[in-house]
Amino acid sequence: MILQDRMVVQSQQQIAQDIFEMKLTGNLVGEITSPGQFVHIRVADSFEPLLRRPISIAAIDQAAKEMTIIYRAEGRGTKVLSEKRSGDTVDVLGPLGNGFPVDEAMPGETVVLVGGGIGVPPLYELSKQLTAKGVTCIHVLGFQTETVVFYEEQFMQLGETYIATVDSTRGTAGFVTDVLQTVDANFSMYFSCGPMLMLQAVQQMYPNKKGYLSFEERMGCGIGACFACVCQTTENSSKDYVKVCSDGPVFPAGVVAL
Amino acid sequence: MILQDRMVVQSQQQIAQDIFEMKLTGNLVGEITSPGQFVHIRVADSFEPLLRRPISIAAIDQAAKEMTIIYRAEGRGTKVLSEKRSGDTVDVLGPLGNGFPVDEAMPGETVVLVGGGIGVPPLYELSKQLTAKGVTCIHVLGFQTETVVFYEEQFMQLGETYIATVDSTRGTAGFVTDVLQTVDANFSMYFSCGPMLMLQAVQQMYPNKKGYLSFEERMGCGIGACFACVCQTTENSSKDYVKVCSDGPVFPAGVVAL
Amino acid sequence: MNRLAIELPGLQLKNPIMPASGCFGFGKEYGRLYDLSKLGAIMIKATTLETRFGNPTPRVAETPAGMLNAIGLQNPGLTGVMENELPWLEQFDVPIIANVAGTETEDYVEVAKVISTAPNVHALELNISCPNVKAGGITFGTDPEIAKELTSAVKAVSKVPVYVKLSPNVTNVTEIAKAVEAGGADGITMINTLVGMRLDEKTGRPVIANGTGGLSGPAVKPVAIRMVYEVYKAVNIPIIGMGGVSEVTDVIDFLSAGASAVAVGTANFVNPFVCPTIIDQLPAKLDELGVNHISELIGRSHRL
Amino acid sequence: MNRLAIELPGLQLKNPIMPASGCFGFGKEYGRLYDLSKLGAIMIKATTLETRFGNPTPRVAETPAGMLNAIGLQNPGLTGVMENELPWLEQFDVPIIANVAGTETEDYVEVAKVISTAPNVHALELNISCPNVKAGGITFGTDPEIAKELTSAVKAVSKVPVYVKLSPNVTNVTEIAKAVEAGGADGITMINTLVGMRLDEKTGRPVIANGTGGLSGPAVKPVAIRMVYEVYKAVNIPIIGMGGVSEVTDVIDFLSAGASAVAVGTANFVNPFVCPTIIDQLPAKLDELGVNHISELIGRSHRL
Ligand SMILES: Cc1cc2nc3c(=O)[nH]c(=O)nc-3n(C[C@H](O)[C@H](O)[C@H](O)COP(=O)(O)OP(=O)(O)OC[C@H]3O[C@@H](n4cnc5c(N)ncnc54)[C@H](O)[C@@H]3O)c2cc1C
Ligand SMILES: Cc1cc2nc3c(=O)[nH]c(=O)nc-3n(C[C@H](O)[C@H](O)[C@H](O)COP(=O)(O)OP(=O)(O)OC[C@H]3O[C@@H](n4cnc5c(N)ncnc54)[C@H](O)[C@@H]3O)c2cc1C
Ligand SMILES: Cc1cc2nc3c(=O)[nH]c(=O)nc-3n(C[C@H](O)[C@H](O)[C@H](O)COP(=O)(O)O)c2cc1C
Ligand SMILES: Cc1cc2nc3c(=O)[nH]c(=O)nc-3n(C[C@H](O)[C@H](O)[C@H](O)COP(=O)(O)O)c2cc1C
Ligand code: FES
Ligand code: FES
Repeated sequence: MILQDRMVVQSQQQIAQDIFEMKLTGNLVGEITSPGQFVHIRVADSFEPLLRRPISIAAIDQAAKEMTIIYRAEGRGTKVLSEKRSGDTVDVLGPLGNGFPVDEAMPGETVVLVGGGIGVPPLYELSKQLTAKGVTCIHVLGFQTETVVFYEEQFMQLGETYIATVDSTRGTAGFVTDVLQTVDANFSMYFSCGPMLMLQAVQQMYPNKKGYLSFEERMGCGIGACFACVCQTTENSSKDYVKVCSDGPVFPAGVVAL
Repeated sequence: MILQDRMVVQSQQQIAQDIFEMKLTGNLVGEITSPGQFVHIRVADSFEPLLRRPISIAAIDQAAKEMTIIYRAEGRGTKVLSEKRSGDTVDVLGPLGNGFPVDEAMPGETVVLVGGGIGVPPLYELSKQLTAKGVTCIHVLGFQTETVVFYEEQFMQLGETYIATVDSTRGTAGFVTDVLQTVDANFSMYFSCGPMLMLQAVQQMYPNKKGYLSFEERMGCGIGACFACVCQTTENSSKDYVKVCSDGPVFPAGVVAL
Repeated sequence: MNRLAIELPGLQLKNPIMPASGCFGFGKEYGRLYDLSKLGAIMIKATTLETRFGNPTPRVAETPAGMLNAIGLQNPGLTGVMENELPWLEQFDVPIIANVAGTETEDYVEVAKVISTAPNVHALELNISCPNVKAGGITFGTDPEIAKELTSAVKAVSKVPVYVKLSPNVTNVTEIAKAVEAGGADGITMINTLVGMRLDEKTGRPVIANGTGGLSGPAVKPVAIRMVYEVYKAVNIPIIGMGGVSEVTDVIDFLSAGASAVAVGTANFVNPFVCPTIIDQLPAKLDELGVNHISELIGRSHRL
Repeated sequence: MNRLAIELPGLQLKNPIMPASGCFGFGKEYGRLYDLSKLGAIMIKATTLETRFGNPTPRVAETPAGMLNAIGLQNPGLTGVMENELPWLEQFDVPIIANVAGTETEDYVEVAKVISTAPNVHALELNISCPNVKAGGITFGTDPEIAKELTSAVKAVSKVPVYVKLSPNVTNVTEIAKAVEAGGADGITMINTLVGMRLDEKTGRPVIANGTGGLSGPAVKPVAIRMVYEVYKAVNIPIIGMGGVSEVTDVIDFLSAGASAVAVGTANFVNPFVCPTIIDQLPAKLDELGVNHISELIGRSHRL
């Protein structure tokens, strides 16, 4: 069920340049069903900024009713969010959308998780759940530059982790696809979240693999009512269009027209 | 000189129903020249609420570079202000306007200070400065009801203090004028700040006394440029109109058309 | 007695609060969050004769205290709405106001004729003011003569009362209001969005793929209130007011200016429970204002 | 080379930033806060033939991300401005744009004739769009024919280039823009305020004594950008853009949409140092955008 929850900030920490990690507690956590779902955050009670901000759920601790989000404070709204301190409350709507299908990967299989920039966060909870059930995860994470790399260690604890930076300041020089060239193609499926161009490249690289892509689109309502976040589908799709917020944000590769 | 100062909140305390006392430090304090001046406060960096809020300076501590403001948190802006905690900063423009002329009262004289509601705060610093120079101050303070009475003790420490409440829950039943009927008319001048109707009544009551009234008007700029806060003057005035923000907020009785 | 009940042509409203067209889809999504029977009415998303996909994305952009949208009237078309959307809404005890849009007069007439026969459609809202479609839409809303003719044409075929939705992008809104009244409109809904634009700061490119979009939200409320105030003085048919309503006090403002009911648009995105919340807060607000029945507030700004 | 210099009819601007008319008085107050020579230009408060006291108070009201004002063109009249205000401004190295208002064409002509002879007045801004006066003002700005005639009449007597200030309260702003261009305008300034209203929540009474007021501030920026964008395509004379400018990125947006310079109104009240702050931030912003001279940004949204 979707809740509008006044969640309590447990911690707020800057973990890379402009990148913040925030832990929040509330009943909403109990409703989360899959990694890759997101929340829609009202950063202030003011009318400016007005709209909620969609942010992925990066980690869940059901026992503590706690979830982690990781976001880049760049625009007006996320900057306000980054000023919250522990003890403050935040108006959170969620969980929203359909996440990655953890059930699709079987114990013993190897899968690849490909993340770019602020597309990396949802892959963390995904990897936690996959590795917990015995799936081997290879993480390929792309960033602009060294200073914005985050969660490298956390991912390493879950499995093989490769970093790529566009300006070659860390890990492989270039894009996630440059790393993927070197990854043994003997995996059963891939999961990816990041900028559109990256999703396109990844999907193109593995035309015959099962894959799940998480999309971003500007949102109004976040629940499927306003038709802001609509994407055109490919001919193979049964629907004429999909809404990223309620049909997605995760879609099987090949559904959304790229 | 008028400064735009990022002042630091030293303390914030609720002292009556919806009434807050806030202490702020900054260089602006060094520029304050008289009690009754005010500051223009931007309560948030957001565009909503947009305009600054004019609030009187209620007390000054030059040594600590600290000033006190006392305000009612009722509308959107003052509510946001009331959520500031010590350590936060606030964008303050000031000191603005011309305050009460402390020099006009001579040591040994008795004067009456008449305040109503949120017009009471500036009278506190005024009384402190007057009593410090040996002027005897009688304070007549009117409030709606008992729960919104504030600073009674502080005023009592400076001189005789009478409270009136409209609903007769505290002190004299009725208005400040009901108290004034009972005050020995043998004083040299009066100083007043409060709602327009109160200022009118007080001025009418003492047509032959020297008096100084502090006015309120909706403001834009707060510094005299936008013509938002203009008041019509009486025939006896040398000017056609006055601006509350820069010519006032304090005017000798008889200048502003009531 | 229900202190919040309002009666308007075709509409027995248990309260004067309804979601605005395009901000509530066809109810399904919000229906998962609360009981839609709580609402005074529902203005469903614009229905056109044919299925429309709408404009390319991005379709929305945030602005100071507002937002721009250029959805472009995406909807499943008349048949889709008649077959899938309206029947689903029948389970709720709530009158539906069907927002009708088109490119030609004939489109409006065709949609109106059919959709007004749906059992739960109690009124139509003619969208002559959508700024986000290349043809039709707003052009019908800026010329009084054309607005009047369209209103008459639709009135001639509609089985239910017809409200006309006015555009704020005009020099003289009362002129259009009077024209649609003369054309036989049973009521007016206003305002639709103001045409606006946001540019990407880095590239200078419009953020909205369509270029311009419709401005809504708290930012436009002062314009909406002014226009409702003016139109109330100019016509004798009721007004459903909207534009920036986010809180219970906004409802009071619109009623005071002359609206008989109020629609909530953008605020649904900010607070999905805004409509039921406002409805719950209204009785206490009436007490505070010393008003027995909410209808006493309608047009009170004109009686001071 | 000065990367910020812009040349416009009558105006050698060292940078494209100037305070908007009515938001800066005649400069004295802000002149106490910083050196006015820093500004690209100053648009002084509207000057009318006779002294005007203006409207009763309250004259301003806050709205979401905006404000309403109904000052009512209070000013010391032509003689007062010529004798007391303009001479004082001569001490600064800054061109003055004199905002001219009136009730009849003759008023405009009379004021223009005299004020354009002041040594530091380098251009006039015809205020045909003030929504806050009962007669004149906005009526000149909503009818293209009248706007054109007024422009011609003023052009005939003015010693300096004439800019015409457009109202956003029109169905078709390009029509008016083309009309004043045809009337001989040397440039356009836009936008003036949108007509709006705020009601007191308790009483229902308009907060502004005048009833309606002009809406300005960040809330109106999307409308202003859209109109500048449209007018840039329609005319061949330069535009000075305004409406909600508060930050350096807003300036970039207006230039991108087609403005050659930018005026800052309401933001002066929020941050009295906003103009010099923006001016100081512009060079770094140009670097960030990879632009050598600010003029390269003018109209870039149209060249994508
Ligand atoms: C399903 C989903 C999950 C996301 N998860 C994350 C995450 O975990 N961490 C993270 O840092 N970011 C995430 N994003 C992107 C994030 O929503 C934007 O970075 C953020 O909304 C920008 O807000 P702002 O206040 O910084 O920028 P502003 O420029 O002030 O934003 C203005 C408006 O544009 C919207 N907007 C701007 N950029 C984007 C974008 N890339 N996608 C969608 N809307 C945008 C904002 O929501 C807002 O409505 C996600 C987006 C989606 C759709
Ligand atoms: C010179 C001066 C000194 C003042 N000193 C004090 C003080 O020491 N303590 C105190 O509590 N109040 C004081 N006030 C009144 C105070 O400015 C208002 O109560 C406050 O601005 C209301 O803001 P809000 O956010 O609560 O209300 P909102 O309703 O959100 O305000 C909306 C707009 O109206 C303006 N406004 C509303 N009420 C008033 C008012 N009475 N006077 C002027 N503008 C108003 C606001 O500034 C704002 O621009 C003073 C006013 C003036 C002019
Ligand atoms: C995303 C969105 C979609 C809209 N779609 C429609 C529509 O289909 N038909 C219509 O008449 N109005 C439409 N509108 C306008 C609203 O119904 C309403 O008139 C306007 O948004 C002002 O109200 P608000 O400020 O409460 O949003 C839409 C508005 C938004 C924000
Ligand atoms: C208090 C105030 C007074 C104004 N007075 C005038 C005026 O005298 N003449 C004029 O042409 N415009 C006047 N304006 C309009 C501004 O010059 C400007 O066009 C408008 O406010 C939009 O810009 P902004 O959003 O930056 O304020 C006034 C605006 C305000 C807020
Ligand atoms: S954001 Fe409203 S439908 Fe997806
Ligand atoms: S508030 Fe602007 S002149 Fe007084």
